Amino acid sequence: MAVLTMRDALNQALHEEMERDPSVIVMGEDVAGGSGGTSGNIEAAGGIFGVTKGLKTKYGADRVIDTPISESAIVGLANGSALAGMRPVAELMFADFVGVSLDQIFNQMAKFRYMFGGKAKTPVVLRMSMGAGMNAAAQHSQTIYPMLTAVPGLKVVVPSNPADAKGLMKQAIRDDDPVVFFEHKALYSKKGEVPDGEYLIPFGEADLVREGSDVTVVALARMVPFAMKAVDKLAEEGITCDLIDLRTTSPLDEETVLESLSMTGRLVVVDESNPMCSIASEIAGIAASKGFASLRAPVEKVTAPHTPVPFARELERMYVPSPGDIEAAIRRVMEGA
Amino acid sequence: MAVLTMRDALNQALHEEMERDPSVIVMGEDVAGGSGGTSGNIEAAGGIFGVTKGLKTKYGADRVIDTPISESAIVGLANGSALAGMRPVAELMFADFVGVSLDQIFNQMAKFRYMFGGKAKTPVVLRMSMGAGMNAAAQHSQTIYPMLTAVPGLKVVVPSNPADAKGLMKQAIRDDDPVVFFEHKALYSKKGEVPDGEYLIPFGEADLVREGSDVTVVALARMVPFAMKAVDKLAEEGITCDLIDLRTTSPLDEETVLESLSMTGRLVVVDESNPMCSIASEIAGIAASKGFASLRAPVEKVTAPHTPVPFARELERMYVPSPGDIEAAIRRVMEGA
Amino acid sequence: MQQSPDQIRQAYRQMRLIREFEERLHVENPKGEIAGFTHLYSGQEAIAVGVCENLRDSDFIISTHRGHGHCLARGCDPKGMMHEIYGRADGLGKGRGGSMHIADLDKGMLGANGIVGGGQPIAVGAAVACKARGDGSVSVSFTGDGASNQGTVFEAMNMAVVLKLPKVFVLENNGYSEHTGASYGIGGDLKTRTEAFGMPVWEADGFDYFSVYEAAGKAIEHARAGNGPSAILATATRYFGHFEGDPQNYRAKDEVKNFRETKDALMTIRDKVTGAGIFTAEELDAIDDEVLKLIDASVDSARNGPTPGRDIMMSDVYIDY
Amino acid sequence: MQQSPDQIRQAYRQMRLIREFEERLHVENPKGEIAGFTHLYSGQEAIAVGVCENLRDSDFIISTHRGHGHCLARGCDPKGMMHEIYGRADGLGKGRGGSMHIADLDKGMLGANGIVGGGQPIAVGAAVACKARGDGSVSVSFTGDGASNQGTVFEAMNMAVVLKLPKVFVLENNGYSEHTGASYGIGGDLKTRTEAFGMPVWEADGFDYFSVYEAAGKAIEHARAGNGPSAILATATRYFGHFEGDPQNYRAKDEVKNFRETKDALMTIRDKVTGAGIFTAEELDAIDDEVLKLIDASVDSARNGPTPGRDIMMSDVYIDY
Ligand SMILES: Cc1ncc(C[n+]2csc(CCOP(=O)(O)OP(=O)(O)O)c2C)c(N)n1
Ligand SMILES: Cc1ncc(C[n+]2csc(CCOP(=O)(O)OP(=O)(O)O)c2C)c(N)n1
Ligand SMILES: [Mg+2]
Ligand SMILES: [Mg+2]
Repeated sequence: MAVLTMRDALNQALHEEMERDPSVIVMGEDVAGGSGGTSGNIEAAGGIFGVTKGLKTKYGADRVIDTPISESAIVGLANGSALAGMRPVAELMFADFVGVSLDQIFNQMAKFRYMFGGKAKTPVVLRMSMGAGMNAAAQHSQTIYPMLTAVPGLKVVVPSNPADAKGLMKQAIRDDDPVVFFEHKALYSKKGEVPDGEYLIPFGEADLVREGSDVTVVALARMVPFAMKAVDKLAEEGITCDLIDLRTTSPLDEETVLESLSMTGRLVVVDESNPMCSIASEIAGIAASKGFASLRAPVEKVTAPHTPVPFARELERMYVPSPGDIEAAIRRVMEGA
Repeated sequence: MAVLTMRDALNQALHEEMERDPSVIVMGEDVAGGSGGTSGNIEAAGGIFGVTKGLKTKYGADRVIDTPISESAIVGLANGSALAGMRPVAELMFADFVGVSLDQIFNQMAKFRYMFGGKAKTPVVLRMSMGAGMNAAAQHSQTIYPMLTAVPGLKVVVPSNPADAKGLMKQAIRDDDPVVFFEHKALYSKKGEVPDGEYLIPFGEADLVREGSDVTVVALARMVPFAMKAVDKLAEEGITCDLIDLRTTSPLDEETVLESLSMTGRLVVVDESNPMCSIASEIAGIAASKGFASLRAPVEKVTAPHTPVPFARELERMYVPSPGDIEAAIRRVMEGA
Repeated sequence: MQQSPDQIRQAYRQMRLIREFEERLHVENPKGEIAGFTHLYSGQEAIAVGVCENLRDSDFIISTHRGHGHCLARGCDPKGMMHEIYGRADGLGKGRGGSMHIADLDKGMLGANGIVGGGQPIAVGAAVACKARGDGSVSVSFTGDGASNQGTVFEAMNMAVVLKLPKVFVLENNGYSEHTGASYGIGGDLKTRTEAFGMPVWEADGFDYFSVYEAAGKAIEHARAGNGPSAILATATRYFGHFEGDPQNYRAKDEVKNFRETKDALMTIRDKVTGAGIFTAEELDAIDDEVLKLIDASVDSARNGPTPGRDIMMSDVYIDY
Repeated sequence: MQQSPDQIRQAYRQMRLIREFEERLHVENPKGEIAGFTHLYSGQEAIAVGVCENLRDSDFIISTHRGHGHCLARGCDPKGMMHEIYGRADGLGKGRGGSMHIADLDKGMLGANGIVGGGQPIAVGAAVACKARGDGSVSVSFTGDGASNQGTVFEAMNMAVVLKLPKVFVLENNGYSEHTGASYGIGGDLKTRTEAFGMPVWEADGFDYFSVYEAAGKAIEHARAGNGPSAILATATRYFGHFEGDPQNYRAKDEVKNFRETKDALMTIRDKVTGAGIFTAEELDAIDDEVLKLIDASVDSARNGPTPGRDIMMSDVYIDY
């Protein structure tokens, strides 16, 4: 096992899969960079966040495709090449750019197989960076996974650490269904141990990252390390939590959540999204329906507020649910019953 | 009071508001129709569903603007003209076309005021038809209000009957915030009494359309008449329900739901959307958090399945939650506690 | 007419098949058995067939909301299509897609598409696969005059040029975008706008199979030879309303009648072929008979086809979930 | 040079203001006090100022992610902007928008925009309002070479032509779209592509204020006179990276240096103005001093500005909710 950043773990997964399978291709704005430039550098960028570094140098311009700023056409490239037998990995630089490409995502790739009588196969991976943490403001910081989790036909991946990012990316590329892969910007530089070579994580299996008996804490992406902080702190006081990292929101591992809830009776859901119709809403709703018999206290939803993502450092910090917010919610839920 | 279809009630609201306020303008594909045609008819359509009938004939081409098929530019027309002082009512023929215009909705109109220091005012009404019921299949039948309810800065309206449609449309046009107005295709031809002239319904006030003591049933749009059928049928057996028509999902009238729940202790939420991250999830989640103390039985969520909307009559009928499904859910929730 | 009699017979048969398929749907539709929106292609047959007769099995096409003609021209099974339009469990889409979403991946037919402008970026993607294969295969999209104003179509054109893909854009100007005349919504003109992306555009008479065949042949050859994308622009008309039930208040009274009488695509090909002595009118009539029987049989079969059930509603959302 | 000395002084001052604003941000940025993405406009000053000096109070402009230059040229308060860039509670956006979202509705400045291609449809909407007013006001959008490939931009151009709106598209070709050369992503060329929608395009030297002023003047006059939309195409360069921190691996070593030495917009206007004897170098230097003091004061003030709190985070999502 090597210690890698999430960026490098993703990069490793891409390198390994491109090496393994010649039908894997990569496309997006500046996934290589330098095309049409004056330096002669054929890979001037390697992705704006460095996730696609080295791919063009190694696999060439036919498999690593720089594109104009045309997100609908980028996702279209992925959709059509997938229908025609390739395994495209397309990049939307920022998740917020679903705004200019949603049709290709939710009306096209998600629905082909269903509408076309079960014949179509659309093995697209659509990567996008998401989340607050870089003060990139309202149009470059959103966590729009709830919107896409709602769409039947899409699988949705939300890794929280480098090892998962690698294992889930390799699974995503081999998966025959369309996968939307969210990469949290604030996690790219976080390091962790990453298994070498062949390492795949199946979708729909949440990870129990902390075990405890008092409260079930459900989190995803950047909220997992934040929740860890809160959970570990409370453990010192003797309040112990199951901490569940969802890893994928579609499929959603309800079983693991419900099983934990049946032991703890208390639930805190942590989601960086805006509150309404969020993953927090979804999990809380599941608790109210399928988990009702277990529930001993009001569910606590810890989310961003119902506001756009603000720019200033102080504001963004307030906006994003913090370890302190999570800790407070766990305490509240302990008092609740 | 006249008896009108929802289509005509909406049309009346548009006529009245255009008459009242010269800054109200209408735009979209075939909102008039006939431009560039060979019949010489300057209003060959009046909207594909007839909602904008008579407007161009009465108010002229400057205020009733036929557009090319360019949904991003249509919403852009609304956004820019609103920023510049008009009150545009723009039409997306089908809600599914947010796919090709989402950016202007969720990154632009929703966020101007916040990003721009509170100076901008964007009084757009964005009308769109939604829902199953016409066998229009997967790309013309979706109920995407959860996706937009999640977006801070948007108000979201989901009327269930002609009177509400009129009162909410007039409010929407006068409202200074951007409003997304969902018109259920299967309701356009439904009739109801509609107050004449000045009639406004404030946002964020749900309507208690049936009163009862056993179960709280929350529904919206076409699910309201379906739920009425189920509730009325069960009333004959002595099972009585509060039936709450949300009318707007943003703002969401939590108070009315929670107050009812505090009396009944049982909750059924009916939502035509796909299940995940839906309004059903949201309301169920609210019950699990703020309504927990009242809750005596597992919440029942009645939604469409996690599938695209299928085409065939039999399939679409199965897809849409039915009065029978709602009735069954109410019975289950009665057994649950 | 450098085509062999067999080629011409096939083209004529395909055009007749489309014509009769659509004319029959126009008759059946008011009876109430067919659900949803039905957009008929009658009047434009020469375009779909003129293009598709140039294609090989390894090529791809993608269609629009008005897809029956393109599907049939590409060789989709008329019976499977009819069953789909009637919402049957054994239709091409198992009754889940309907008229607007007919596809057959086995035929390289990537689907009709209910979103105007939805297909073009996908077809560009298929062209990426064609190029990667290196076997000279091409990807073709059909685009209406109205659709030509959708941002995604411009992006698709530009992308195809930038990546120099084997992609052919077929622009079908039938004069209307729903209830609006084509000229109203188009700033500039289609040919100049398309050429401005740096690709050649060949014009064709959309009523004349031979004209379309020739223009499409040039475009497809251009692509197969590795010269990148191009377009053909074909003008025709649609005989019926935008969708079945459209009262067509935007059209002059005799517009369609005049087209039918003076320009009709089937009439045109018949006149040319009989005039050149390739086939007799009787030989062509025999093809018509065969086609009519096939359509009769398809409708009968579709009317009595199996109703889809819950298993069909719930399946094929994912391959594995 | 038919402009009055006052006009020229104002133009020079605005260009200097942009230049120094940006050069100073480039110095301040590595110090870590400025959060988020900062896209600098240095090198393109003549374009923003050449356009905006033609405008009236009732006109509208909309900008891009690279918005400082357009904001300043339109008369936004440099101090309010600097406070915003530093995330202060009394910045133009109350610290909620930052560099990428500076706007001032009171100045008809409809915002910088973080979405490439996001602004153009909005500006077309503002043109609808201009037309409705009937006071000859116009709406102007700025569009980069990279942005010109976004579907929304094509739609906006077409819509403006179809509705014959008083809309001016300013195309700024600075040679790069992030890390990619402009030529790579553009099928055809910007001028032909824009003209193909049926609007005139005037070209300008984007380093030369007078050239841009003249081209923009024609376009704006065209719009004011009710002749519909048009465009100007101005070519310049950006002196800094795409965003602050960009190592610019895609650029030849001396590219920027050469531009600075041979084409610089401030140098060009100074040479012309002093050469024509309108102002002396000393007079212009005095303007420079004034500007530098203003920037100093703005940065000092911004660095010590009030921190936004929870009330600011929670407000202005709606007017009434
Ligand atoms: C994105 C989108 N916008 C609008 C529509 C509604 N619509 C369906 S067909 C059509 C007109 C298309 O005109 P054209 O491209 O000329 O094709 P034709 O119908 O003439 O074959 C419209 C507006 C749609 N289906 N998708
Ligand atoms: C829809 C969208 N796609 C991509 C981006 C990322 N992005 C920001 S600026 C930029 C390049 C823009 O190039 P150009 O239009 O030439 O403007 P310039 O940066 O040269 O001023 C890109 C790709 C974005 N912000 N929005
Ligand atoms: Mg047409
Ligand atoms: Mg540029």
